[in-house]
Amino acid sequence: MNNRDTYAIIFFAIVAVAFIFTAFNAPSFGLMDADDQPIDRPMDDKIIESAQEEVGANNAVTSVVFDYRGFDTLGEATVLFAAVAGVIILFRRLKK
Amino acid sequence: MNVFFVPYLAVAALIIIGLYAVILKRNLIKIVIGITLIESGVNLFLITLGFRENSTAPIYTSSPGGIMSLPVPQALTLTSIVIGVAVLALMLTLVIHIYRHYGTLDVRKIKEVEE
Amino acid sequence: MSGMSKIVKTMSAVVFPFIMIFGLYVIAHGHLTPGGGFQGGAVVASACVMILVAYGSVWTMKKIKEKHLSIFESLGAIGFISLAFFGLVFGSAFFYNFMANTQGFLGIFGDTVIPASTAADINTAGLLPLMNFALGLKVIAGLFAIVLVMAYATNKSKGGDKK
Amino acid sequence: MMDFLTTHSPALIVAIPLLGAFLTPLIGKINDKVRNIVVILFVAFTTFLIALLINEVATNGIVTYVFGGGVANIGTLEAPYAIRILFEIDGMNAFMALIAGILPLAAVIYSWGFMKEETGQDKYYTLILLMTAGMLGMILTGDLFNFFVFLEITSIASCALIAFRTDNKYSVQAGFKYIVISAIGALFVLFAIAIFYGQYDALNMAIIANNITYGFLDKVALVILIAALAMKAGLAPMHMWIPDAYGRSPASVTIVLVGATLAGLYGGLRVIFTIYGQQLSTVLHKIEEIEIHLSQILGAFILALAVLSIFIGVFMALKRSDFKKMIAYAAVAEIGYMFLAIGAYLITISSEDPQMLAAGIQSLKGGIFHILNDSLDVGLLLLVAGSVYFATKQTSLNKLGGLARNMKYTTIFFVIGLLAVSGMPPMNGFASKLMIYQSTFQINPIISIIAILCSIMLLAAFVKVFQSIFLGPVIPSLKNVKEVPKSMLIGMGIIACIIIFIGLFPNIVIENLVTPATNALQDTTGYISAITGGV
Repeated sequence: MNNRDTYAIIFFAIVAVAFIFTAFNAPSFGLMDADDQPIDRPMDDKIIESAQEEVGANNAVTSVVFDYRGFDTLGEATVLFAAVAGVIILFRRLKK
Repeated sequence: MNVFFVPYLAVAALIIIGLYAVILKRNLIKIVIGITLIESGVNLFLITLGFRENSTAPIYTSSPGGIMSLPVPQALTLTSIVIGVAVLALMLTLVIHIYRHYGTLDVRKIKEVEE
Repeated sequence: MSGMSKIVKTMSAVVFPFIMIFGLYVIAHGHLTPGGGFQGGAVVASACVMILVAYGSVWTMKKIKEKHLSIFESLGAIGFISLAFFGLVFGSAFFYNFMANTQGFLGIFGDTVIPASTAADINTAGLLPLMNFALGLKVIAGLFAIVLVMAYATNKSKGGDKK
Repeated sequence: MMDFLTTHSPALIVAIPLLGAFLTPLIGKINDKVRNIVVILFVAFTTFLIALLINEVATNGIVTYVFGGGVANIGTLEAPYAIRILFEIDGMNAFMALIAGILPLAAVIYSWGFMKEETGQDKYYTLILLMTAGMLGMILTGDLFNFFVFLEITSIASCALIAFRTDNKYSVQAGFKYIVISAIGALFVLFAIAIFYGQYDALNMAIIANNITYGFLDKVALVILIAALAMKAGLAPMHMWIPDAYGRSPASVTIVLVGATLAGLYGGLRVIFTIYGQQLSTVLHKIEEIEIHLSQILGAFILALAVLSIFIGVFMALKRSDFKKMIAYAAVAEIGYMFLAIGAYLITISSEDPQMLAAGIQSLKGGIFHILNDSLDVGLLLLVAGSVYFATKQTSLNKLGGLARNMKYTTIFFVIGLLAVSGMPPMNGFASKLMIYQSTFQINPIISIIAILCSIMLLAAFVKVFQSIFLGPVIPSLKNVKEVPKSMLIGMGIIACIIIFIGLFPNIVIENLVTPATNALQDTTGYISAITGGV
């Protein structure tokens, strides 16, 4: 047990307590108010309401993934592309 | 007393266990596992935020009707999972290389020589 | 690793087409049922990885090189970004879904959906199924390439692992 | 055609490098030369589009671009919300995009000669283009989750390139360190985004900034975001990855990595000044009559870490005997100067003394100007270090000497970079550092004096390097060293020309780029109302 370990444990303990404390203050789970009515979520409700009409897809998640947030999906595909390129470049032959 | 925070405690537990592995473990593979645990925690947090009581999946095909859970967190989690796979692949590649160079996965034996 | 026993090889060869078909089904119906390009692609890629585990990485590398997988991946990615560019050319913005709800455009995936209908009509959603196919191709090739390269590089029998 | 390009430039700036990255593996099958030319054309076209965008922002104010078409704000003026991903470009974004346009252009031209002997060039160029796209996406986006996705693209692509020389165990180690730190950082950014989403059901920065109430969870999110993004920007004490990553990666990668680091810094600025912009004047504590605002606490915190960064950077740079690592520590010190200016501005923001307010704004201007100057100065020095490595296969100061005789142009570029990085006239570093010194002197003379002294010590460190590498007797083993290929000289020349241009005419840059960026950063309501539609 050296100095570095002690600092690490203290840092870890502070972060752990902070996370548990945050968990107790998190937004209400289940999104239901006191009268058992769904809490209003304007962005998501709008998507559920208009996804079929606007995009024509029955699956609202797919219409979010490929239409409303399609640019994120392009980024996500790019991340995978970068990872494949990275893995191949790191296992390449070093001599020509 | 309401029990609405219980799912979030699971999130906090996953993240804390992951951080424990990253900060205090000495084995590179365990550090990698720790990062994937943090990632699972964050994904669980995202998907928990999208849950509505008594709701169905936001898919209209043969839907029984009623309220639907939120679609955006599901899409975000999907993106985050794929990103996690990419990061994991790259981390394991580097671990393989470190093992080839040093013959060990112990952080203490892998010391950078300062020049 | 020169592959596993004969039983494993035979069984994985038998199961392979079924997993493949299931994965392709998930890709094709991404806009109607749970699933999509990523999920279906992951299913098909795992079928390929099963073959890789059963037959060994050296055998698999003889059949298909990571170079070829990389080309397939590039093609999938180019297909995806081209569909986004088409939105720019034929529509008003990048990623504009110009094919949805338009019977006119070649009639592909252009059916109009009545709001709140629960019937599954595959000929809907415009660009979404096409994007699913492009991404599916990309994910299959990408994931399989990652596992193939890592398996081949750590293969002890060919002396790849120096240490 | 021009109109089409200008209207769609926000999307094209990210999409063109991405398309280039996807095409490179296919073109690489034809011919190496064709591939290099195509890559350079792709990056040059992106830089051209950035110029168009900057012009558009300068003439018409904030530009918004909605992916998938439609209007930005779906809701009403009172309860705005946005569904689709938005790019929102104000003066600050345009300014950062300029940096992210210049550095990759120099890098790909430089790579032509620098990477000639290496294998795996197809994937190398793919990853450089992906880094460029990721960086530009981080800078231009107006959507927090989109920011996270581009953050990951940048860190994955740069991690693979940092470990490019896999036969060197230190570069593999540097790559692993970088991916662990950036993966954890990015995950915590995502955690903070999830907190915002859970509270406000929004992912758009302007909408979140409009709705934010600064409750308990927002405080948690602020701490997490600042810690994670300061880690990405390399502020002490989270700077450990910078010396490794900068020191062990190929020089042409490092220069793009400088841009990626600064994109992290930009993210931090966006979080402080836009998302929490309306909350900066919140009174946190009240000790008798003195009110302590959020901005003052943040400012003091950033100021302390900035001074620490400058100290660590300068002293470690003096101690190191490895050329590239030394520059990396100098880069840490330079990042410290930027944060120093930002911290000084935050402290004065709630002051009632007009003189202090003016000093604060001057300081912010100096800090933002220094972002541009630092990227160019450190970039040029790193490219020179790469050239020295290319010619001699050495980076240790003890094994080098007398290179000025055989490498004249490289020596000239090094002198330019040396004077610029240590803030000597007539280079660009002087212009921005003078602004920082003057304004911080009004706020707190001690900090200003520390900053000046550290800058002088940085000069001393680099003069030592200059003497031991380029002057002195020629070491026998280095007798046959040749000047580096033309493409590398062009790459360094581009940056050197811009440095001298800014050094000679700093006012042109300050008026046309830095002042709009400063104004945009201060104008939180302007950023929000560009989306919500209010005035």
